[in-house]
Amino acid sequence: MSASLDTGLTRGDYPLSVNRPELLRTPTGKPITALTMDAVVSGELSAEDLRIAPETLELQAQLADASNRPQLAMNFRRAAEMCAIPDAEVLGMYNALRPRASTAAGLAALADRLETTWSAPVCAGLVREAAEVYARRDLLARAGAEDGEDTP
Amino acid sequence: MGAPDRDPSSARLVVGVDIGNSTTEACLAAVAPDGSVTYLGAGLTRTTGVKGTPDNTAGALRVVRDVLARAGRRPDEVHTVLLNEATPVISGLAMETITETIITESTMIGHNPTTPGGQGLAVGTTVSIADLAGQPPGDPVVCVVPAEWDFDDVARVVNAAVARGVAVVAAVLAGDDAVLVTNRLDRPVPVVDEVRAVEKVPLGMLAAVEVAAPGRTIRTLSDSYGLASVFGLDPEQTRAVSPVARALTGNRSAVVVRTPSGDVTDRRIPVGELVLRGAGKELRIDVDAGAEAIMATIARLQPLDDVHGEPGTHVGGMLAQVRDTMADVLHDADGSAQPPAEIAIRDVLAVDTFVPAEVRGGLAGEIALENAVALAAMVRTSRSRMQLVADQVSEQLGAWAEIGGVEGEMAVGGALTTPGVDRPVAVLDLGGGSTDAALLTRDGVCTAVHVAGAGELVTKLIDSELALGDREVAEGVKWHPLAKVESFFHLRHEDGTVQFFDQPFPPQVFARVVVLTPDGPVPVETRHGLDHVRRVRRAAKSRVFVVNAVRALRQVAPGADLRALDFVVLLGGSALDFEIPELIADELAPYGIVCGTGNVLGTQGPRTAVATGLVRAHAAASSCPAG
Amino acid sequence: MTATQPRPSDQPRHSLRTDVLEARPVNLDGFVEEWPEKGLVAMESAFDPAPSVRVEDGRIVELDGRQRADFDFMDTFIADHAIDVASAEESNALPSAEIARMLIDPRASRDDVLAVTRGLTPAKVLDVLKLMNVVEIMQGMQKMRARRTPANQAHSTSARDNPVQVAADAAEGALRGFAELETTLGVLRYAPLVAIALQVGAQVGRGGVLTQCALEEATELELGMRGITAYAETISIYGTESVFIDGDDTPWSKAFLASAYASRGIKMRFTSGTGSEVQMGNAEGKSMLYLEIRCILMAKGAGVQGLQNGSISCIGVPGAVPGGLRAVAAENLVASMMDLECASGNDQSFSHSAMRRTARMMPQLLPGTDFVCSGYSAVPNADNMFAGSNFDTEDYDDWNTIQRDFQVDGGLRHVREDEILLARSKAARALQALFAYLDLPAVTDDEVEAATYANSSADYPFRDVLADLKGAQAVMDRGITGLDIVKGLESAGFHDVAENLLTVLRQRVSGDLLQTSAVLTADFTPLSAINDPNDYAGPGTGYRLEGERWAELKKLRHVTSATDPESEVR
Amino acid sequence: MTTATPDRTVSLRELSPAVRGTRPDEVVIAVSPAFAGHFTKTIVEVPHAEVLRQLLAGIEEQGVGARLVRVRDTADLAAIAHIGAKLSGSGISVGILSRGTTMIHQKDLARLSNLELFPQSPLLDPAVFRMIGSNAAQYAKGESPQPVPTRNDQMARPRWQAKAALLHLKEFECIEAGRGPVEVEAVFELTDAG
Repeated sequence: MSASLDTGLTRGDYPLSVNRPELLRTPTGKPITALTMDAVVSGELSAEDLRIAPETLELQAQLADASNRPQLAMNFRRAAEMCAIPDAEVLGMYNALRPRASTAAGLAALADRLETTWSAPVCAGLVREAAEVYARRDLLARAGAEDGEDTP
Repeated sequence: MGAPDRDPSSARLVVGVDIGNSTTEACLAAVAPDGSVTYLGAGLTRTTGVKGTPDNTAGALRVVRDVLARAGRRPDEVHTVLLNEATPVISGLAMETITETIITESTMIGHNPTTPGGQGLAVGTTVSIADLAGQPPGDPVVCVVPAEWDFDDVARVVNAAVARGVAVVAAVLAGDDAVLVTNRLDRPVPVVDEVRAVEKVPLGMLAAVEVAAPGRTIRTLSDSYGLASVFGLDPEQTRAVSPVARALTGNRSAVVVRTPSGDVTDRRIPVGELVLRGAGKELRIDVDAGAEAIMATIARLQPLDDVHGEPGTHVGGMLAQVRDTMADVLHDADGSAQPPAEIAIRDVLAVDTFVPAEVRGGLAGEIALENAVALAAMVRTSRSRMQLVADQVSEQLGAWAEIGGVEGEMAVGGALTTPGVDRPVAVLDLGGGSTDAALLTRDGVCTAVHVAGAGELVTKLIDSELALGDREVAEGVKWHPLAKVESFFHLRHEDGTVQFFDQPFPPQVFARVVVLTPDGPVPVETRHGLDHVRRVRRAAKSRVFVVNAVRALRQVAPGADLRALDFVVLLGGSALDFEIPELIADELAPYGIVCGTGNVLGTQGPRTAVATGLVRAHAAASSCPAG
Repeated sequence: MTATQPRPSDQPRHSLRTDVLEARPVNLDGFVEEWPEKGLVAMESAFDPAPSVRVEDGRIVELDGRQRADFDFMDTFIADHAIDVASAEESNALPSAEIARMLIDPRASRDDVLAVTRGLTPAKVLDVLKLMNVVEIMQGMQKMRARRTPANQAHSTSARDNPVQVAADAAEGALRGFAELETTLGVLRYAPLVAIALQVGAQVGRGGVLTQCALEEATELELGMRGITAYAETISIYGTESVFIDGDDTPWSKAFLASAYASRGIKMRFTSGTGSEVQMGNAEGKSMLYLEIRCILMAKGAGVQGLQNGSISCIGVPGAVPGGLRAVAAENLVASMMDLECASGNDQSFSHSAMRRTARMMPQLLPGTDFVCSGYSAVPNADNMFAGSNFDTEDYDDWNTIQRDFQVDGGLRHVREDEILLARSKAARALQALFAYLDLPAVTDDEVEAATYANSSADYPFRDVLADLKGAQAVMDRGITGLDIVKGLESAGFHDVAENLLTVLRQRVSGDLLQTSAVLTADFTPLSAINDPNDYAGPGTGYRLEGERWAELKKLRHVTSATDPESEVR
Repeated sequence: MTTATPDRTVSLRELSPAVRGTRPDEVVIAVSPAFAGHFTKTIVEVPHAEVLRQLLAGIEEQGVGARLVRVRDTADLAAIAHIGAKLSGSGISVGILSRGTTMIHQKDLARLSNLELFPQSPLLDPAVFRMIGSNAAQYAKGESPQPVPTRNDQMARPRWQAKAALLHLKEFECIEAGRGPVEVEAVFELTDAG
C-alpha cells in the first residue's frame, strides 16, 4: 500500500488515468503504464491485469468524497471490499439478498462470512441492516414457502 | 505409450498435424534418436477454410500452439511439424424431388384433420350451406360450409334443413369445427373439416365423405372397388380413379367428388440424367430411377473417373455447382484458378428419400410424401496446395514443416495404437463430408479410398424427412438420443424406460419429443411421435454410413471380399456417435469382422489417428538409418 | 343470417373535417382520464403525502408524515442512505417556492442547489416540482445536469441478432456521435457474439465509445467482467415496496449489485421511470412522479453514479394522462437535482404522431441532459429489440436539422456517406478478421459488402444460426475476454481498433469511468461531473454550442452553398 | 375476424365452491374477478361471451371437457391460472383477465412460470382464443401442440398501455379478499335473436 493513499485526493487529480497514472496499479501489481499493446501481443497480460484494484477504488472514493458524493464513495468502498470475492460467490450473495430468499440465520451467516473470510465489514454492515429490515417487513424466507421466479 | 523417459535434450519435439474437412487435429511427441516416441499430448480445433488450401494455416497454427501450451512447451522448441498429404476431398449435397402429386378439378380431399366429426360413409350431392334453406327435401346432400360460418349457426341451419326433410348426410367445413358441429346435430353425420380452400369444392356434384373411427383409417374411398361401388363406375372408369384410392390410403377421413375430368396424378419430374464414366465405359442413368439403380450403375464403373449431369437439368446444375466451388478453392502453382472442367467427380452416393410436400391442387393443404433422391458428390484432385500451408507453418513457428504421408496410411498407423488391434487392419474414417477406408495388410501394403457421403448428408436427410426446416434441430436429432417429456418430473427414453427428476423441466419441453443434450432436453418441433423420429434418424444413418462402410471396405478388401478383413477400426467425428458404430458393427458381424471404435494411443478415442500416424511414420523413418 | 348487417341509419352525420381529424395518427394513441386514488395521475394528487422530516439522535424518525416504526423499506432506505441527515430539517423547512426559485435562478449555482436538495424528502421534492411549469423545469435542467457537455446514447440491435449488422450499425452510430451504445438480443444465446460485434463496431466508428448488452444479471455481469462490454444500465428499481418485491429485489440487493459492478471497474446506472408502479397495479395510491422521486432517492442512497429515467418502457402510461410529459421532464430534473447522471428516456415507441414524438423530447434536447436519449434507435425500428424507440435511423436527418435550427447539441452530427460507408465496411472487415482469429463462424465477403450498404437486417445474407450459437457458446466456454479481442484485432492488422479497445479496457483499471456522468472523449479523456462540471450561471455561461462543434452541426445532407448557389456545401 | 352471428352475452352463474376435478380429460378455464361481470368485453372489445365461447369450442373440438371457475381473491394472472391448474383434473388450465390477457398453465409448474403466455391483450382476437382453447385441450391429452403464434406490435404501447393499466386497476377493485374460487356455469344469451 503506497503512502499516497493517506494523502486525500482532490478533484484536480481526476481523471487519474491522465493526471495521476503513477497511483494506478493492477491487482497483479503492474503499473497502468505497463498495459501496452506490446505487452498484450507478447502475452504478458492476462485478464486479471485488466481488473480494478481495491486501492484504486479507495482513490476513487476519495475523489467522490472530495466532490461531495458520500453515497458514491460508500459504494466504492463496498466495491473495494468485494474485489477479492469470486464472481460466482458475488452473484450468490446478491441472490441471497433477494426478498424471501434467506432466513435471518442465513443473512447473519452471510454477514459473518463477509466480515471474517473476505474482510468486508462495510458490506457485512449492509447485509445486517437488510436482515433487520427484512425481519420487520416480512421479507425473510419462510419455511415451506412456494418457489417463485422473478416476473413483474 | 510405453517409451521410457529419455534425456529430453537428445529427443526432438515433433508435432503431427492432420487437416481434415471439419477438424484439424494435432499430436505432440518427443522422438528420441533411436526412434522411440514419447507422446506428450493431442488436441483439435475447427479447420479454417477448405481443406488443402492456404487458409488451413491459421487452424494448424492454432492447434499446434494449443497442444504445446497444454504440454508446457514453447513453440521454439519444436523441431518438425508433420502435415498430412491432404488430398482435397470436398463434397456437395443436393436433393431433388422426383415425384409430384397433382389433384385436378378438386376431385379429392384426403388429409388428416386432427379432429374430424362423426363417422361412417355417406354419399350425396354437394350443396353450399348458404343454399340449404332452398334445397328441396329428398335427395341426400353433402353440405359445404365456407370459412366465415360459426359452428353454432352451421348446426342450426343443418338441423333446420333436416327437420324439413332434407337428407343432409355429411358436411365439409373450412374451419376446425367438425366435432363442434357434430356435437350439435340432431342426427350426427360424418364431417370433414380444416378444408382451407373449401370454396373450390365443386357444387351440385355427387360426393362421398368417409370418416373412420379414432385410431382407424378409411376403408371404402381408399379402395378402387370401393370407389367403383360408391359411384357406380365401369371397369374403365375404375382404372381411372385408382390413383385417387391410392392417394387416400392411410387417411382417417376423406372426401371424393365425382367430376367429369377430375383426376389425381402421380407425376415423375424429369430431374435429368447422370453421365458416369469409369473403367473405360460411359453409362447414363436417369436420376428418377432411384438410388438403387444409380448405385448399381456406379458399381459397374469402378473406379469412377468422372460424373456429369445433363446440362439444363436439376442434376446438371447441382454437379456444376460442386465443380464451381472446387474451382474457387483449387489453384495451380502459379495461383491461377483451376478450370471447373478439369475437376473430376470421383464418387457419388445416391440415397432414396422423401420430402413432405403440399399437394398441388389440394384443397386442405394435403401433404404427400414425395419421393426424392439425395446425392452426395465428391471431388478429388491431385493438386493440393498443402506445400504452401507447410511453408507458412514453418515460417511462423520457426520449425521444419514437412508433408508427411498419405492420409489413409497415416490413419492406419494411428489406429494401430488402439489397444487390441493388429495387422491386417482396415480403418473407416467417418467424417462430415466423406467416408474413407484404408487397409494395411500383414506385409505393410496400404490401400486407401474415399467415398462420398457422411455426417452432413445424414443431417440433411433427417432435416428434410422430418420437415424440420432447421439444420440445428436436425443436428440435435442426429447426435442425441430422444425422449418424450411426459410430465414436469419424468420423461420416457426412446427405449421405453422412464426416468424421474427432482427438479421440474422447463415449460417449453413439457409434453414434447426432446433430444437429450448434455445441457438438458431440447424440444424437437415436430408433430411426429418419438418412434417416427427415431426411425427416420436410424434409417438416415444406416443409408449413409452402413452403405458407405460396406462400399468403401469392399474397395480396399482383397478381392473385394469383406470376409478377407479381420479388424476394422472406426475413426473420425461420427465414430463418436452413440449408434453409428453399433449399426456398422451389426452389418459387418456376419462377415466375421472385429469392428469397434478406435482409441488412439489408448486415450484419444477415435480422434487424432492421422496426426499420431504421422509421428509414428516420422519416428520409424528417422530410426531406419540407425537400425 | 349471412346478410351483412344493415347500417343503422340514425347515426349522426359527421363533418368532412371530423373525418380528416379522425384519420390523424395522434388519434391512434391512447388517452385516459386520471384516477388519483389508484395512482393513475401524473404529479398532482391529493393522495400524495405532505412533506415532513424529524431527526432524533442523528437518525430520521419521521419521513413525509410517517413514523419510523411504520416505514416501509423504501422509507427506511431513503431515510438511512439517501437524505443528508445533517441538513434535512433545515432544508425541508425552506419554503418550496424558495427552492423552486433557486432551481431557475442563475445566481444560485448548481452546488448551492445541491446543498439544499441533498437534505430533501421525497414529498418535499415533489412539492417543489409541482410549483414548476415545463419551461422552468427545462431551465432547472440546464443548470442541474451533472456533466457540462451533453451526450446521446443509441440502441444497436438486429432482428436476426446478426453480429455483422450490429457491428456495422454500431460503427455508423459511433461515427454519428453517440457516446454510448446498447444492445440486446432476440435469441439470448447469441449475446456473446453480438456484444463482441458491438464493441468492435463502436471502436471502429469512434474510439472510446462505451458499449453494453442488456441481459439477465448474471450474464450481463459476466460479459462486463470479461471486458466484452464496458457498462451496464438495465438494473430496474421501483417506487413501492410491493412492486419492488414483485421484481424480486430490495434496495439492499440492488445496492449490493451496484457495488459488485464497481468492484469489477464497470460503470453502471439504475433504471426506473414514472408509470411502472401503476402499470403493475401497485401504486399504493401515490402519483407517478412521487413514486419516481422515491426511486431516484433510492438510487442516490445506493451510491450508484447515475440513473436512466423518463418513464422508459412505461411511457404509454404518463403519455396518456394530463400533464404526463411535464412529469416525465420533472423526473429527469429530479435525477439531476440529486446529483446523479441522467440518461433521460426518449427510448421507447411513444406515439403514432410525428408531432408528439418530437414534442416529447424537447424538454430534454433543449436544456441538454447527460444522455438526451437513453436509446435512440441506431437501427431501423423493425430491428430494434428493445421494442422500438421514439427515434430511429429514419429520423437522423430530422434530428440533425432540429439541432441546427435551435443551435442545440443533441449529441449527433451529419456525416457524409463516404465516411459512413468506410466505417461500416471497416467494422464488418474487422469483425471478419476477429472471428477468423478467434475461430468463430466466418463472416463472408458477401456479408461485408452487404453490411457496407445495408439499411436493415433484411439486407444481409442469412447466417448459419447453428454455427453462430455454437460459436457464442464457445466464447463463454473458452473464456474469451476483451484482451483476446484486442489481440485478434492487432494480429489482423486493425491496429487502431485494437488500440482503441485496449484503451477502453485500461479505463477499468483506473476506475475513472465509475464517477458520475463519465464518458470517454475521442482522445480517451474521461469526462465526468468532476472534470467537466456543469457551470451554468446564466446567459453566456455553461455549455454553449459554438466554435468547431457548431460548425460541424451546421452541416446537413443538403445545404445550398452561398459562394456557389448552384452547388451544395459538402 | 368478425362473424355474422348475432351478438351474445354471457353471465356466469355461481354454482358451488370449486373443487379439484377428477377427470383427466378436462381443462379448467379460470376467469378473473371482474370477467363477464363488472366487465363485458376485452380491451379491444371482444365480448367476453365470445372469448368464452371460443375457448370452450377449442377445447370441445379436441374432445376434451371444460369446467369454468371464477377466482375472486386475486387479479394476478399467474395466480389465477395456477389456481385453475391445481383445480383441473388434467392439471391444465387457461387463465384469463377481463382485458383479455391469457395464459395456459400446468399444476406442477412454479406459479410465475407458464406453458404459454399471451401478454399483449390488444392483439388477441376470437380466432386466437379458439387456438388457445385447442392447445390447452391438447396439453390435457398429452399431445404436443405447436404453441399459438404470439404477435407483437411496437405501437401497442402508445395506444393501449394506459388503458390496460386502467382496466387492471378496475379489476383489482373487484377482488373479494378471502373468498375462494367458485365453480360457475356460463349462461349464453342472444341479444339479437333475429
